[in-house]
Amino acid sequence: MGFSGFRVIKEALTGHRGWGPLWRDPAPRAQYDIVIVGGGGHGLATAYFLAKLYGRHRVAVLEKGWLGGGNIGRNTTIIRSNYLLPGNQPFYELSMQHWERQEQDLNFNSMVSQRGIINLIHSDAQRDSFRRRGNSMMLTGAGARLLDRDALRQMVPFLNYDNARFPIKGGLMQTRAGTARHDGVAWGYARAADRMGVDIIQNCEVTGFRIEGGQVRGVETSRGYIGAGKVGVAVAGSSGRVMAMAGLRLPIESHVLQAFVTEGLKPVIPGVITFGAGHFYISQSDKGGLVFGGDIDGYNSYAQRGNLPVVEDVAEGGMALMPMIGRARLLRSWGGLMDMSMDGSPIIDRTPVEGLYFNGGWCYGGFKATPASGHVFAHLLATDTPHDTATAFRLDRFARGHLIDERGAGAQPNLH
Amino acid sequence: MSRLDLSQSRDALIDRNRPLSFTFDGRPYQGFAGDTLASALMANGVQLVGRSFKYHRPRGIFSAGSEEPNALVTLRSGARAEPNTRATMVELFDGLEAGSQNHVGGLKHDLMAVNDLAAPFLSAGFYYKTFMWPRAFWEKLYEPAIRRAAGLGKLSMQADPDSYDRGYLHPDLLVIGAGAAGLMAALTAARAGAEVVLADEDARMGGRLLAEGGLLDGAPATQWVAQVLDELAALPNVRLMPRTTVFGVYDHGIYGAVERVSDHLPTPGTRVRQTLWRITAKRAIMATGATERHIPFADNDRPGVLLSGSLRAYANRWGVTPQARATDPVLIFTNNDDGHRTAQSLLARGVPLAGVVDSRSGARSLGEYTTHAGAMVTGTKGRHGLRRVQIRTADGRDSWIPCGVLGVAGGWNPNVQLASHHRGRPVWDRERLTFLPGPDGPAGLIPAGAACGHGSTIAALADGRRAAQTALAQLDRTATAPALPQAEEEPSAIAALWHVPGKRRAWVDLQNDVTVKDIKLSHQENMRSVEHMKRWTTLGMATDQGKTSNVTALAVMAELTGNGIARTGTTVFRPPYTPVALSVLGGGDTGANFRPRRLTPTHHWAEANGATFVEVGQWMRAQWYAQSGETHWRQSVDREARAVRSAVGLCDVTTLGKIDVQGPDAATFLDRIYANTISTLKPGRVRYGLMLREDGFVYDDGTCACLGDGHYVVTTTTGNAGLVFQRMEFARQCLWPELDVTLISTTDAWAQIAVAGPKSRALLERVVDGVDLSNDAFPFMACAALTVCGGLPARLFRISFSGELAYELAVPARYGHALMERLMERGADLGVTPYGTEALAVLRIEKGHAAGAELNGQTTAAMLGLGRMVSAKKDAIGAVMSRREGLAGDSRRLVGLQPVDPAGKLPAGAHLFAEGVAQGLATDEGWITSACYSPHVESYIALGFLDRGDQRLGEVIRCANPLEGQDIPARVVPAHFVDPEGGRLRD
Amino acid sequence: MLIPHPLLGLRDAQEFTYLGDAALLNRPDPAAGEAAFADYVYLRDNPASVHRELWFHEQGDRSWLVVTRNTLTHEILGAELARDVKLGGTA
Amino acid sequence: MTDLIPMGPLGTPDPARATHGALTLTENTALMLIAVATRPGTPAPHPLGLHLPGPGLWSQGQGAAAFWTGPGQWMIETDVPDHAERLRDAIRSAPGARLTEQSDGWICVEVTSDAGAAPIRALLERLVNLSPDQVAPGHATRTLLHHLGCIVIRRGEDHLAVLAPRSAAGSLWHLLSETASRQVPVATV
Repeated sequence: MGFSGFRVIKEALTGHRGWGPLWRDPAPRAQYDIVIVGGGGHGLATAYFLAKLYGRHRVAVLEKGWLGGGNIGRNTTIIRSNYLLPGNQPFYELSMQHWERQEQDLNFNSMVSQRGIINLIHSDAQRDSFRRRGNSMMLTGAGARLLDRDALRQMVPFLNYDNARFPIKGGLMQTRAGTARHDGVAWGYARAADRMGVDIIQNCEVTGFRIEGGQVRGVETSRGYIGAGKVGVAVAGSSGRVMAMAGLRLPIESHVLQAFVTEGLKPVIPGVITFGAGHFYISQSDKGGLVFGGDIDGYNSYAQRGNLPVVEDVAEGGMALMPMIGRARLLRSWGGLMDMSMDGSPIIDRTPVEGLYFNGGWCYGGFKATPASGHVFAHLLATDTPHDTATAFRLDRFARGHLIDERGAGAQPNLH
Repeated sequence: MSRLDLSQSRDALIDRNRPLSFTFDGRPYQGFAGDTLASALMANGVQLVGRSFKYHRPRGIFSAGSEEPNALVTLRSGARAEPNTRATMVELFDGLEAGSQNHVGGLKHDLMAVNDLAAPFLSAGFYYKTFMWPRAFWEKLYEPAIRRAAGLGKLSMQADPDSYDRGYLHPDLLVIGAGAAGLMAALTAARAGAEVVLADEDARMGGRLLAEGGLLDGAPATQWVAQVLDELAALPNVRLMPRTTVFGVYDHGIYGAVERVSDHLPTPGTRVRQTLWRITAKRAIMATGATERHIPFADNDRPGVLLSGSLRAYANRWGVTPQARATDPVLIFTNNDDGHRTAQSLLARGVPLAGVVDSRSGARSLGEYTTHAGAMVTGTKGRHGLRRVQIRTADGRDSWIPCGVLGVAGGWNPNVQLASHHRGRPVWDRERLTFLPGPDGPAGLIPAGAACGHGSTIAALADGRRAAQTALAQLDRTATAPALPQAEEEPSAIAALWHVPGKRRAWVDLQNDVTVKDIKLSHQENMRSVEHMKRWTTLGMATDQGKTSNVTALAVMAELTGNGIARTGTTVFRPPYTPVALSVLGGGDTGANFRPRRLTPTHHWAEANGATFVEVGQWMRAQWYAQSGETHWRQSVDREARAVRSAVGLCDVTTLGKIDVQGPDAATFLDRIYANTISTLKPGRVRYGLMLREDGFVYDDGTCACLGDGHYVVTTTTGNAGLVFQRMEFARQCLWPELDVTLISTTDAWAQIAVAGPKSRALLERVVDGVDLSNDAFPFMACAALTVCGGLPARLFRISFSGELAYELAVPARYGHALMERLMERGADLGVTPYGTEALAVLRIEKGHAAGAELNGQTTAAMLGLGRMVSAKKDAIGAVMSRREGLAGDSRRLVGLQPVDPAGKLPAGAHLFAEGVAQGLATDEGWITSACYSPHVESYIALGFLDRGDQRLGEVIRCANPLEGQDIPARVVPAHFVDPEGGRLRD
Repeated sequence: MLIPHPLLGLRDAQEFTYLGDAALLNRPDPAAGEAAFADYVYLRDNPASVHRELWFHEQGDRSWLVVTRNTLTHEILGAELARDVKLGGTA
Repeated sequence: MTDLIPMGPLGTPDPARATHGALTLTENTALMLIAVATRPGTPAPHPLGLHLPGPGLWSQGQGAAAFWTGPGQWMIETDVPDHAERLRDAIRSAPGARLTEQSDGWICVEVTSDAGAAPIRALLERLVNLSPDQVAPGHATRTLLHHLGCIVIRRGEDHLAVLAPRSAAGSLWHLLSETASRQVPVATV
């Protein structure tokens, strides 16, 4: 039975006896048409779209821990489609369009909230480059607004406008951007996929690929061998580890990104604000916590925890941007495992191994991409051709020189 | 008032001779020095102190420490207002103001309390199931309502007025926690001569020894504590840090700690409010003690219900108990002996006792009070404060016991958090029914005392000494073990009781209003892994981080799954241990000094001459020099640019990076750094150089001057100075260490001033000491070391960014200011004019020189029209990759653009389209990189990258700027608007 | 983190900037061609274990170091001057 | 001799000076700095017999001092102009040694204590993340001070010198005087 306000009331009056499991815990079958490795947002979304749009129901999602336990449950929940390059922008706009239908498509409230995102401008040169980006957004229908200082001050009066080391001169805003409840996204996809027959198998770690004659046959797991016609890998920070089992090296390094949340406070911050000069971005959750973050720690890491200098650096950025948050207290910090690619953009492509497909290199932009990533990866798995919005995310673009380098930082992941 | 009278609490640690007045919700009260806000409120009979997060249930003080879930207040007012502050951790000071939070209307009559009536609808995860129709209503209606209701305290919205600083300590041993174990550990290590830091979150050291009221060596334990602290304080190798919370364990023995330097004072005065310490310790001892857990039962959240050990602490340390009236009797509910110790303490202090309800059949009283063995608490009454408690006796009979306070003793959870900060999991101990620090904790962190299950005083003392000896041994120090004081045994004999079964709501997480029912629903909906349960119910996500609820909750879940607690496991503990103010984490300068700023040698001169400054990387540069009568920056910039084209201008270009390259292999080295050849450069000559990244994209450009054999000066762009130096060192040390070459940055050593314009030679001839500057003697791209102004050593380079006859003159930085003045004075009749970065930009755009906007890391040499500079004859960084199909095949080229309508404006950042095409990313042919008004061309001009631009000169294209509603026709022209042949700069 | 500088002892990692895999010492011969350079510039082993990596002591003595560090635990097993590693041919 | 009038890094004709409790900060404008570099691995030169010390160290000689800045690299300090000239000549004539003039590249602030080592130690505790032995007398090293790259030289128990890039003089002075001016809180039991 579906979720609805009426159902909530009915259950409330009958002692909540009617609520069933959000998803089954099936035992793995011997063979699936498609096995998705990774029960995070992207893997679950891929399974959902395979069933929903491409009629593939003999699909399994294998998760080594508990579903939604990776970056989907460990991020700052920002959704946006404010990219510069043609290789990226249409894809993220597709994602934004999915976000705008999320609740209705999934019958699950993942609390998509389009309260807007503002990238602050600190110099004329930056305004010029933001204008170029804003125009890319306009040209894909994503929408954008260039705010001058006064308009910005009207919107967010609490920033440090008058005594700043990096003066605030305006901002580039996408009003359709915002946040979503990260766990709710994973659970919504899991529940919807499960209801369409997808087997979500938790505590099932892939320990190897069975490859015969350059063709993948299935995966070895902690719960035994599972046969598969095709295998799609969507394991974010574990990409290097998992693909190495198939003998592949990737243009990816795994890094740690810390994120932070404060104690609950009454509403103060309307949307999402990003402060490039100070390496700081912030929003406020519906529960009242200020959710913020900054740069990655900057060194290869699988530890899923960061160090103090970045904590201080991020807090300094916050204090410089909005000194009024000083007496708010940091409640929790955590470290996510980022698969940082060599040009800062993702890879969604076939691999040299027949039947093995890869989805990764999301850097710290994976959350906002979740719906589109699932959609285009499902498209690739189902049709063996890249989705129109994802033709640039090829694995060979590095060797051939067709890079998608938004920042122009070059082949150094910790600069993207 | 329920302050215990003097005779009965003679050893309470408050100073009755120092009364302090304070207000709570505007009402005046009085407490004493040594009180916390919580103990002072109790002393004044205040039971109702707050409201719960979700149901807005009335709440009272629940604990005596940092685990407090209920008593959250907003401390102080105005810009110093501090929301969500635990009353249990606030030291009372005279004039303290505190207010309750999270209610509409008064605390007593909170209108939001209606939520409690709606509780059945607000079950775990309910919001994921509704608020979805109609779609538009989420942002407009539901979410704003939820946001308003959520949150706890309010921010003042004013900047924090206090100051904060940072410090770094490097002790041999950091002891975290100054209770029995910590004190013993510190004493052992200190006597062995180790550098010791002893930190405790409490203002007063001693931990539970201050709360137990027990004896050590026959005297009150507080006396032993005082003796030990006196000895430690006297030792030079010991640093005592009270009011200091170690909040996080980081890599390689680094600990984050916050010292609350002056939070116990009305205002910090000249001191900082707090200090952030980064403590690098060779070893650390985690003597963080334990936190008591409660036992959920029906309506267990009323004011007056609190932890038994805290009740004991209030009685012994502060001489207070939390009844509304001193005559109200106190009841204890326990599943172990500790509850009886509270009963003993209360009896000893003359507190009326209603007895002890002990879930263990066969439990016995340890004093003159009734014990209901095998009984359980099954309900409570009392709207704003406890009045009656219902118990079910062993034989199943229900009865109501009148009482004002109920102390709950469910056993103790070791504070293992720090040991799990590196993601090591605690392990379950079936004996003690607790989680203990796991074996895979942070390297160098040694748990001790109650924090690893040695909870009794005597065991904690011994274990603290053991831990110190272990640490010292690892540091190769021999320790003589101090004798342990005598103490009596304190058995626990705990029998598992995680919650009292029943139909009514029994709270597990008091602050977030998570009940046993919610956990059952979570289980029913297959949210069974602890992480799913936590996220579905929000258990443990409140400001108390689940200190009093996590273990109980997963015990309940284990019961439901039948998996057992060990297999159910815990959630991950992450920093901070307790919440930390952002102002101390981001301490130090937040305003204009947030980051260092670099000033040019002529900065003060520019200031005095009306310059407006702009941040360029770390630097402040003069943007333009407004003259009287100029009302718009454009007037100043146009004047400055014209002056350079017609006479002579001066611009401080010190900010360009300067790297001194010396050594016999310098030329070979530079050939590999630059895409073009340098080795053919002769002394006294300068060459333009292009640097690529190894991936083949343009990285930086600048000039390379040969000052003599094996001696070069490389200049970089302002923004890349540091990075270029780093990459050059990489090449020197990591790629070609066999080359004999050394690099020294000299950016700051020289003040460098661009002297540009047709009259620049005439001006320079007036300052250089007897050097022939004629075109033949000192041609374009010449350089020389010479002297100026009567013997001042200088370097002169004939290079041009503006396209005019131009030079750059470098003198030792301390003379930059004076040189500027001298050039202005000597050039007065030539119309010499200082110009800023805006005019500089205009001049270089007119000349078509690439700068930051063109060198953005996404462009190839070919795009810049410099493809031929990439030598195929030699190895250089980036040469090979620049030939990749994707780069070689990129047909976009740098072009000039002029609006078809001479009055038209060209915006940088506009995208370029052929006339008449449908504008979209598919038809996008490039973008405008830089644009300005050109006083020389007398219209707007721009540079941009256009697909096949080199073959489209004369074509009219569209500059689309939909962001600002513009679509401007412009003509494609060559990328240099002045002197295309370059005659001017060569004459 | 603390980097055990071979000349200066334990130093705060904040003084350093990080580049990445020490394989960047092994720049191919220009004759090796594009494919070899593409591997060199872009492909990484990215191990979840011991990792040899390049750190630059930018706010120190400007030495490039090869640090051997476990990316799972952050434990550091050693550090050498990159120059010595390169000249010793042990990269 | 030029008639141009030099200006200090802080933009003041005279050296800046400030006292905060036991600590006195003085801008040292007389200091001349000469960078010496040799090929790493080759023996260090001894210009005019001046000893060029090993990693992390600072050593004082006749009329000049020197500290290590990197493998094969040192900085020589002197406040005697003629001596500086002789040193330059000596370095130029030393085989394989390279000289780079740095006198104008840095601001140098001398921090002295009239209450012994304690105030200096307390200041260092709040300036740099270096262990006491790394900043003991006779040590010098480049490190980070509140986001600013500096060189700290411990000239004596009660004497510290801090060098920062000349362009950042204002920021250095600000952070040193701010930090020094803050009373170091005394932990009370």
